[in-house]
Amino acid sequence: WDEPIIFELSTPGERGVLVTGIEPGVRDAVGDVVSELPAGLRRQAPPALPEMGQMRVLKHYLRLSQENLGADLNVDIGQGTCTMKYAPKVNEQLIRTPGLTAMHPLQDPADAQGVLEIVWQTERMLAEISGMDEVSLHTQGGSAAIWSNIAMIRAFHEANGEGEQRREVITTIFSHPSNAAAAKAAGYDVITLYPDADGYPDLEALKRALSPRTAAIMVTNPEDTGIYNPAIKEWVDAAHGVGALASYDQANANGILGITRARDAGFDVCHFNLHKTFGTPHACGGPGAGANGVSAALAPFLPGPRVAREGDRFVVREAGEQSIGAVAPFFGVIPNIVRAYSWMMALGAEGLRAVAEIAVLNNNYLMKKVLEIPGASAPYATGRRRIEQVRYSWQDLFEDTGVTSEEIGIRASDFGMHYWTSHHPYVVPQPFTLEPTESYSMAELDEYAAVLAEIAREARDDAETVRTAPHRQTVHHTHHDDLDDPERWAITWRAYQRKYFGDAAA
Amino acid sequence: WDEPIIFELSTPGERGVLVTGIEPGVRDAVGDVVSELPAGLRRQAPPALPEMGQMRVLKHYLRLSQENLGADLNVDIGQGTCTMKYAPKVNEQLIRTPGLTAMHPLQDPADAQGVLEIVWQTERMLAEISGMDEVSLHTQGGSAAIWSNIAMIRAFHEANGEGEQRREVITTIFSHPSNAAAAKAAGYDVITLYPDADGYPDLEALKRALSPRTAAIMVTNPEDTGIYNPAIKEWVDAAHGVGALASYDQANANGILGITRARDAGFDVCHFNLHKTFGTPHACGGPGAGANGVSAALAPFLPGPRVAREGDRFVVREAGEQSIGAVAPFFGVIPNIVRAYSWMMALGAEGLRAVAEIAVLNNNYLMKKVLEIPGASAPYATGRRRIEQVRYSWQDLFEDTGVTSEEIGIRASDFGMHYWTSHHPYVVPQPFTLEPTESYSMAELDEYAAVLAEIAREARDDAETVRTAPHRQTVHHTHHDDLDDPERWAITWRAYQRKYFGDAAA
Amino acid sequence: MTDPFVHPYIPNTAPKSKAAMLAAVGAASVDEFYADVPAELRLDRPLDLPTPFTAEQDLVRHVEGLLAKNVSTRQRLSFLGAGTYHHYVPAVVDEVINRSEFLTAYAGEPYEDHGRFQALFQYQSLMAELLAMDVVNVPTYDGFQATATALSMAGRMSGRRRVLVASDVLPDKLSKVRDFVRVLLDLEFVDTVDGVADVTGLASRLAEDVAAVWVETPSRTGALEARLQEIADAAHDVGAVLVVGTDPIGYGVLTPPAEQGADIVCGDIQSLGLHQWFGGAHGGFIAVHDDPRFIMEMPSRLFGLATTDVPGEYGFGDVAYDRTSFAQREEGKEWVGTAAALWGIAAGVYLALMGPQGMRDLGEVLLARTRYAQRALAEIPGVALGDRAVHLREFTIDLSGAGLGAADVVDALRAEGIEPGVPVDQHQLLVCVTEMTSQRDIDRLSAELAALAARTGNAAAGASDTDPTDPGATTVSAPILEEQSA
Amino acid sequence: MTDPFVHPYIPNTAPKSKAAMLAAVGAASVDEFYADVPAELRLDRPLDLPTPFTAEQDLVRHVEGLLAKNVSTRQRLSFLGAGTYHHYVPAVVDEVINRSEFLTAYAGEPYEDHGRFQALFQYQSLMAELLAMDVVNVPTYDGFQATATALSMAGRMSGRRRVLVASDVLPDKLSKVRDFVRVLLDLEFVDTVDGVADVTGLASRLAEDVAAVWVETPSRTGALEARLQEIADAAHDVGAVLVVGTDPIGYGVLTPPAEQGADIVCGDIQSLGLHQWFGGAHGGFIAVHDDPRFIMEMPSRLFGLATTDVPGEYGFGDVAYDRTSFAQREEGKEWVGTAAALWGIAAGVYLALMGPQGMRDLGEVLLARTRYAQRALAEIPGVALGDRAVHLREFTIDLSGAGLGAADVVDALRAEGIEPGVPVDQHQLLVCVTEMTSQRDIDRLSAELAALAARTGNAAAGASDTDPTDPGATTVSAPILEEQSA
Repeated sequence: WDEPIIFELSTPGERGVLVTGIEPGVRDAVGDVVSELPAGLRRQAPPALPEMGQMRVLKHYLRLSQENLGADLNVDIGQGTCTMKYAPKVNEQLIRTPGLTAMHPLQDPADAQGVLEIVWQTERMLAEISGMDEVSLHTQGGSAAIWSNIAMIRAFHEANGEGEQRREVITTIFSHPSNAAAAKAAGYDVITLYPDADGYPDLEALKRALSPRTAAIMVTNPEDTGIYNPAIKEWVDAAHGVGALASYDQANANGILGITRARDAGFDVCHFNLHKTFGTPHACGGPGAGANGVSAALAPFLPGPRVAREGDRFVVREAGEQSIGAVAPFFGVIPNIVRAYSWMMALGAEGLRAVAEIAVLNNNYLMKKVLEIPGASAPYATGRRRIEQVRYSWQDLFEDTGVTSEEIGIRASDFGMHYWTSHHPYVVPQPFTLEPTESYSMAELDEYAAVLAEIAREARDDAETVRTAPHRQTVHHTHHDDLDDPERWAITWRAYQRKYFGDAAA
Repeated sequence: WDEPIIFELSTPGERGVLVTGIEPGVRDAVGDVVSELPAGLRRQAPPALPEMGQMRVLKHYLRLSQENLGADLNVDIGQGTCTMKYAPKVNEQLIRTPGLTAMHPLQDPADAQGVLEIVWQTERMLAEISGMDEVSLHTQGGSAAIWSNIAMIRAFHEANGEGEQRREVITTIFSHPSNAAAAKAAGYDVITLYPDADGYPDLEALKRALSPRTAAIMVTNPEDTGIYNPAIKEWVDAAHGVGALASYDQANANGILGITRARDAGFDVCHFNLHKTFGTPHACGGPGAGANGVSAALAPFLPGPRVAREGDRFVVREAGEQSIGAVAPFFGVIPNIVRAYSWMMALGAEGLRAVAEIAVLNNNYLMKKVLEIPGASAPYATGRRRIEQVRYSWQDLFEDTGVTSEEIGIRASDFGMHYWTSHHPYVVPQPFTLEPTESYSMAELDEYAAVLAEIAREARDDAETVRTAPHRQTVHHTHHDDLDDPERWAITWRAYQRKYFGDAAA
Repeated sequence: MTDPFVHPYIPNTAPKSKAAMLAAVGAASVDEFYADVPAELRLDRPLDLPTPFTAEQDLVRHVEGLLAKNVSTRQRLSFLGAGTYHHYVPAVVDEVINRSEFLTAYAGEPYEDHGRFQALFQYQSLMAELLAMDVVNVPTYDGFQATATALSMAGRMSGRRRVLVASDVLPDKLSKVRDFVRVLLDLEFVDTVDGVADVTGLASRLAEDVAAVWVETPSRTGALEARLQEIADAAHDVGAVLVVGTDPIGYGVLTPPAEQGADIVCGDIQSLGLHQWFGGAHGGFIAVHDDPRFIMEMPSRLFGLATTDVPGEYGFGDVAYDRTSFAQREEGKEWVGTAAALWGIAAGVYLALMGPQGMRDLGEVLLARTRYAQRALAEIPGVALGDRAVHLREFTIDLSGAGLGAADVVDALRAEGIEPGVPVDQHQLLVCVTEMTSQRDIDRLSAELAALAARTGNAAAGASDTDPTDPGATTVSAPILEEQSA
Repeated sequence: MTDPFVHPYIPNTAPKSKAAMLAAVGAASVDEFYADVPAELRLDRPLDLPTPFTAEQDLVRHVEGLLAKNVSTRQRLSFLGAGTYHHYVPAVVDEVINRSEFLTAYAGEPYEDHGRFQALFQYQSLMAELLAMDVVNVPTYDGFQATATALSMAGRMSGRRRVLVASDVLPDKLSKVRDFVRVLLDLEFVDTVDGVADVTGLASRLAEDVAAVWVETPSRTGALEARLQEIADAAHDVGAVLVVGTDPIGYGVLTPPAEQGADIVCGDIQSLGLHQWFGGAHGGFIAVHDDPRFIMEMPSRLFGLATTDVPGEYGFGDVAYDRTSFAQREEGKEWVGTAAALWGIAAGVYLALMGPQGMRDLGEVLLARTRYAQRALAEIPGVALGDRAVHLREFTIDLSGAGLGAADVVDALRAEGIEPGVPVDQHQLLVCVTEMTSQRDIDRLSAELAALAARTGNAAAGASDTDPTDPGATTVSAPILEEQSA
C-alpha cells in the first residue's frame, strides 16, 4: 500500500461516527450551552481533524496494520531482552468481555469480585514464582516497575533515617538501562560496573564500589548477554553487608521460571514484566505491565491500594502510612493482569518449567546455528551455555566487509525478519541480540538462522544489496538526519505543514 | 509471504489445542470406549492431519489472510452484481456476544426473545421495503432464495392442480444465472429471453414466450446491465394474464430502496440478498442470507418454522400444511439476520433512500469516468442513465490491442484493485461490471477509474506487461489447464501427493 | 444526526461531494437517474420503518438491549443437539475468520485472493484426510443441502429414481431433501432395527432401479452404523451408490465411511469450529473419490492446486469450472452461489489446530461421555435407552416406564434451568452430550430427572387408575414429529 | 493433557523435536544449560501453583466463570468518574487495535514496522490539532506520569524548585506526582476559590524561584478554568512555565490551553476511545510547542516524518533519539520503556472517526448533560452544588443540607443498582455524566436521591435532637481523602 497521511484523506463534510443527540428535554432545560460558555472557554476555530467516512478510516488503519510486522506474523526472536513470545488468542477473547471492559474501578467491590480475585491470585502466583512475600501489580511497564523498586528503596532508607546517607545505586552495564535511569530520576548517583574478562559480573568490582553510601544494587540476571551471574548470592550478601538493599530486574526471567527464585538469592525487591515473561502482547510498545515483588520488610512500602482476601471475599484496602502511595491510577493494567493470569493458569507449574527449559534449549540451539555463520560471534564466556538469549556480534563480518549490524538488521526485513540494534553503549561491537523464547519451533529457528547466513553471504558477495536495503518494504531508506535537526524535524503533521510549506495550521 | 501448504508445516508431536480430559469418574464407569468399539467402527490409521503448535497455525492463517483482498482493504467495486458495500464493524461486535453465539435453536422460546424479536422485526422491515405481505429469512444465500421462490411457485401450482400443466419458466439473459439454474433443478424447462436492440428487456418477446404452460417469469430488475425495465409492470401483468406467477430477483435492489417496490409492480414472490443489499459481509463466498417475500396468496407456501408475535411475546410456529417445509436448518443464517437488522436500524427510511440515491449517483459518476477511457464502452441504452451498476465492455480496446478483459482484470490486482469477469455467456463481449455502491467516496472512484485508464494505456503502449500480469502478487500466472484435466487436477493435498508423487495418502 | 442527512456509511452524503458529483455528470438531481422507473411505480412516501439509531452508541444500546433478553446455553445447562451442536470453538478459529481480509472478501481471482484459495483448498484437504477421500467441495449451505445434492448426483448419474433410506433422519432434513429431490427421485423408507439399518430388509428392497442407498451415521438418534460395508456391498451389487450422511466430528476414532465402501459422504461442518448461533451457522460438505463421473456432477466450486510460471510455486484455481451454473446457467449442475466459504475456512483452522491427536482425544471423550450419560440415565427407575446401538454424542431415552411424557420432562427441567433434550415422540427424548458437557453436568441431569421420575412415580402410585402416564401402560410408538416443537 | 508434557504454546515440547535439538547442541539434558546457576539456588521442588487448565475449553470455563462474578456498568447505572470515564468506544477503534499486526508488534524498525510509526505519528498529529500544539509524545503510562514528567521538565529547564498547584487535583494523582518530583520540586498549594484557581492568591505567591504553575482543567471536580490566560501571563512574567493538566475530551468546543498561554499541556487519553477496563487502560500525553528547549527535556519517544530515497515518500523515525535513556542510560531524560503505544493508536483512530464535528457534538452533549444533571440534582431540597464554576462531565454536590453523608448515599443507592458517584469528603459527592448517561439515567438518579433525601429528612425531623446527620448541623469541611474509598 502507498497509504497517505490521514490528513490527506479528509473530505469536507464526511463523518466517521455520529454522536448521540441531546434529548429535547435536556436541550429545553439548559439552552445552548456552547454559546453560553464564558469568554475564553469557547473554542473559535474547530480542530483541523480529518473528515472521513467510517470505511475509509477503517481501510486506512487496516492497510497500516498490514505494513506492520507483529509477533503473530514473523519469527520474532530479534528483539532480544524483550521476550517476544506467543500471546495466546484465547486470552484476548477472555478479556474482551464487558464483564471486564465495562468495569469502573470505583464500583462496589462486591460487584468486582471476579477481577479482584484475579488480581489477588496473580499476585500470589508471582509471589510463589519469585519467592517474595508480597507482590503489587500496579505498575504499567517494566521501567515503571524499576521506578517503583527504587522508590520503595528510597522510602525504606528514609524510614530508617538513612535517606541522606545512602546516595548511590550500583548497577551493571548489561543490566537494562532503565535501572540506571530510574535511579537517577529518583535522585541517586549511579555507578555502573563492567564485567570481567569472561563477561561475568565482577564481584570484586562490586565490593570495591559498595560503601555505606550505597542505597542499593540494581541488577538484571541473567544479564542481557544471556549470562547468569553464578555469584548472585554473593552479590546480594555483599550489598546487605553494607546495609544496602538488593533489587532484581527480572525482565530476563523467562529462562529461569521454576528453576531459581529471586528471594532464594536474598533479594529484597524484584520485578517482572508481564508483557515479557507472562505472555501478554507487546502492543507496539505498551501497555505492558510490571509486577513488584518484595520481602516482608519492604512490604509496607508497596504502592496502594492493595487487594486482600477476607475469607472468601476480596476487598480493597488503602495503602498504609509507609506506602510510596499511588504510582498509577487504580489497580494497574487490568487487561494484562488478566492475560497473565490466564497464561499461567494454562500452563501451571509443569508448564512454566517447560517454558523455561524450552526457551533455554531454543536459545542454545539457535546459538549453535548462528555461530556457524562466518563473521558472527558471541563475545564472552566462550564455550559456555547461555540462559535465554545471547548478545552476538557481527564485528568480524564488519571488519571483513564494512557492513554494519544495523544494515544487516534492515536487510533482514526484506526476508520478513528483523532484529533490534539499540544496545547502547556498544560494549559489544556490532551487536545483535536474539532471544528465541519457547514459542518457536525448531524449523522456525532454522529459518531465522538461514536468513542471517544468507545476509552474511550477501555482505561478502554483494555488500551493496545489504547497504541499500530495504528493497521489499513499503518505504525505502529513510533520511534520519532530518530527525535530529530542530529546523527540519516534524513531530506532527501541523509542524510538517508549517516547516515545509509555510502553512499556518489550518 | 511464501507460505507453504499447511501439511508441509507439520512436526510430529506438536499440538495446536488440547481437549478436555475424561474425568476419572467417567473413565471408571465406562472403561476404554475406543478399544471396545465394534469391529469396523474403530479407525485404524489416524487421519493425516498436520501436527502444529498453536502459534504456527495462527501465523499460517494470518499470513494467508494478508494474501487476500477484502472489501475492507480495497476499492471493491469490481464485483458488479455483488454489491460489495461496507459491512459495519459495529455489527460484528454486536453479533459476537455469547447471547447470540451460544444460543441453541431449540431452546425454550422464552429464553430466545431477543433473537426472535430481531428475526420478526427484520421480516417486517423487509416486508415494508418490498411491499410484500410476508417474509421468510430461512434461506442461506441468494441462489438458495431463488430456489425457495421456485419451490413455492411449484407448490402453488400443484396446490391448484396445475403442477403438470405449467412446465416452463421464463427468464432473461441479464437475470442472474441461478434463476435459470434453480428453475431447471426444480424440474422446469427454461426459456431465456434476450434484450431488444437498446438493451431493454423485450416485452414482445415475453408475450410470445408466455403460454398456459408457463409456471412463472423469474427476472432481475434492474438487470445486471444496470438497466431498469420500464415495462416491468407490463411484464408482470402479462405473466398473470396466462396464469403464471412473477418472481422478482432483487439481488440488484441496492439502487431502488425506498424508490420502488416489488409488490407495487405486482410481483408474487421476490427475494433479497442480505449479503448484498443489507450490508452483511461476503465472507469469501458465504455465509450469505436470503429473504423471501411473498404476497398473501403465496404466504401459506413459505418455509417453516415461522416466528410470530403474540402480544409482546415472540413464538415459534411450525410450518403449515402447504409449506414447502424446511429449506435449511432452523431459522436461517442468524448472524447475518442480526447484522442486516442492525444495518437497517442504523439507517432508517431516510438512510435507506440515501443508500439508493448515492449508490446510483456513484454509479453514474463512475460511468462518466470510465467512458472517458479510450477503448471502454457501455453497450446498450446509449446515453441513458443506469441504476446501480454498469456492464461495460473492453471490446474496442481488445480489437485495437488484443488485450482481453480478463487480462486487464488480473493486471488490476497489481494496483490493489480487481474485477470479476465471469459473466457467461459473453453477450457483452470483453465484459466487466462495476458497481460502486454507496460506500465509496468520490476520491476512491476517481482512483479506481485512474487505475483502469492506466492499464488501458499500458495495453496500447506495453501490452506485454498487461498480458504477463500479475507482477506484484504472491503468486504468478497460474496454469489453469491443470484444473480441467482429470489426470492432473488435484482437489486435495492427498490427491496431489498421489498424482504428482505417487504417495499413498500418509 | 445531522442536517442535511450525512451518514458515516455513505461518504458522498457529504453535501459538497454530492453536489460536485451531480455537477460532473450534468444531473440536476438524483431523480434523473431513475428516469426508467415509471412514475406509478415510484413510492411517493418514506418507507414506514422504525426510527433509526444513527449514532453508533445508540444502535449498540438498542441491539445489545434486545440480545440481552436471550438466555444462552452458558446460563442454561443444555443437552440439546438435533442438528446443532455445542462444541468448543478454539479462539484461533474465531481470530482467523474474523480477520477483515477473509470476512469481507468475496469472489476474487486466485491472484489478489490467493489466501482465500489456499485456505479453502486446505479446508478441502483437511476434510479429505479426516474422511479418507480425495475430493471435497467448497462448502455448500448446510448438511441438508449437501445430502439433497449428493442424492441428486446419484440420480443424475444413474438415471434411476429409487432411493432407499436406511436410517432415521432428522425430520427437517428429510423435509428439505424430499422437496429438493422429488423431481428426480423417490424416497423409500426401510425401517431401522434397534436404531440402525435393517441390513436384511434393505437387501430385500435393493434392485437394479435403485439409484442410491442413503445411510445416516450417526443417525438422527446418534446411533452409529456398524455394518456399513455390508450395505455398501449390497448396494454396489445392483449398481447403486452408497450415500452416507454423517457428522465428521467422530472420525478421529471412527472408521471413515469411505473405508467401508461409501461412494458419496456428506453432511454438516457446524461441529468443526462453529458456534451454535441459534442454528444459524451451518455448512455442507460433499466428498467423493477422485472419479470424474462423480466430480462432474458436483455443483459446488472445487479449488485445485496448479502450477504457475514460477517452478515449485503453488497456484490455485477452479477445477472443472464448466460444470457450474456460473458458466452454464441452467445447463450446469444445479447451481452455485454464495454459500458457506468462511465456515469452511473455520473448519480448516479447527482441524489444523486439533490435529490427529486432538481429533482422537475428542472422539474418545465424546464416546465416553455418551456412554456415561446413557448409563446414568438408564439407571433411573422407569427410564430406558431407546435402543442398543453404539452412540456418539446423542441417544434417546424412553420415559414411558417412569410415566413421563417427553414434553413434560422438558417443561419440568426447564424450570430448573436445564434443557434436557429434544422430544422425538410422546415418551422419547433425544439427549446430547459433548466435550462441553462435564460429568457433573450429566450427574445433575440424571439427579433432576430421577427426582422428577420419583415424584411422578409417587403421584402415579397414588392415582394409578386414572393417570394417563401410568408407567404400567404399554408404550405406543408415536409418529415422528415432522418439525421440531419449540 | 498429554504425557510427556506437550503444550500448544511450546512447540518444542514435542518429544522428537526436543530430543533432536538436545542432540544438535550436544547436551544430555536441559540441566546442562543451567550450569551457572548454583545448586543451592536451584528450586528443588515444583512451584506451588494451582492446577492448570491445559485444555483451552477448561481455561475458558474457569476464567469466564471468574469474570462472570463481576457486575459491570452495563448492569449498574454508573455516575463514576474520578479519573476513569465511561465514553463510547466506536467499534472501528477496537477492530484496529485488536489487529494482530498492531497488538503483537513491539519496537521494530521504521521499515518492517512502517505502519506502527505512521499510526503513532498520526496519533501525535491528531492530538496536536485538538490541542493546537506542534509536539505530542508517543504516550507515556498515564496522565499521572505525564504530569509528573511535565513538571519535572519545568524543573530541569529552570533549575527552580517551587511549583504552585493552582487547582484541585485527584488525590492519587497528587500522590504519584509528589513522590516522583520530590527530588527536584516542592509543591505548594494555592487553595481554589469556588472550584477554580484563586488568580489573585496565585499572583501573590509567584516569584522568580517558581519553576511552574500547575493548573488542572477540568479539575478534580470537573471545574473548567476560565482565566487561564491571566494565569499564564502572571507565570510568564516571572519566567515560570504554565503546566496544564487536562482531559482532551472537551476540545471540540473548549479553547485549547495552548491558545491561552500554556507551555506544557498534559493528561490522560483514556477518554479518547479506551474502555474503562477497571481503571486499567490509561495513557499519558505531553504536548509542547516546537521549541527544542522543551523537546529535549521530554523522555518519551517522538516519531517524526522524514524523507526517503524516493522523492515524495514519507519515512518515519525517532526525533532526537539521543535524549532518551535507551541511548544515554542515566544521562538521558528520566527513562523510556514500554508504555502505552497501542492506546495511542486507539486514540488516533478515535479522533479520526470523530472528526471536528464529532468532537464538537460530543463536547456539546457533555456540557449540556452536565448542566442538566447539575440542575436536576440541585433542585432536590437540601442538595446544593459544590461550587459555581462551569463544569464538564463532573461536578460535586453537597448533601449536608439534606442531612446525608456521601458514603451513606453511595451505600443506599448501590442497593438500587446505582453508583451515584465518588465521595470527596463527608458530605460531598463527585458525580460524573457522559454521552453514555441519558436524560432518563440522570432523571433516575435524581429521583432516587430525592426519595432518599425525603426519607432522611422525615427521619431527621422525627429525631432531630439525636441524629448526627441533622440537616441543621453546620457543614464541617473534612480533609480530602487521600485514597478512593471502596
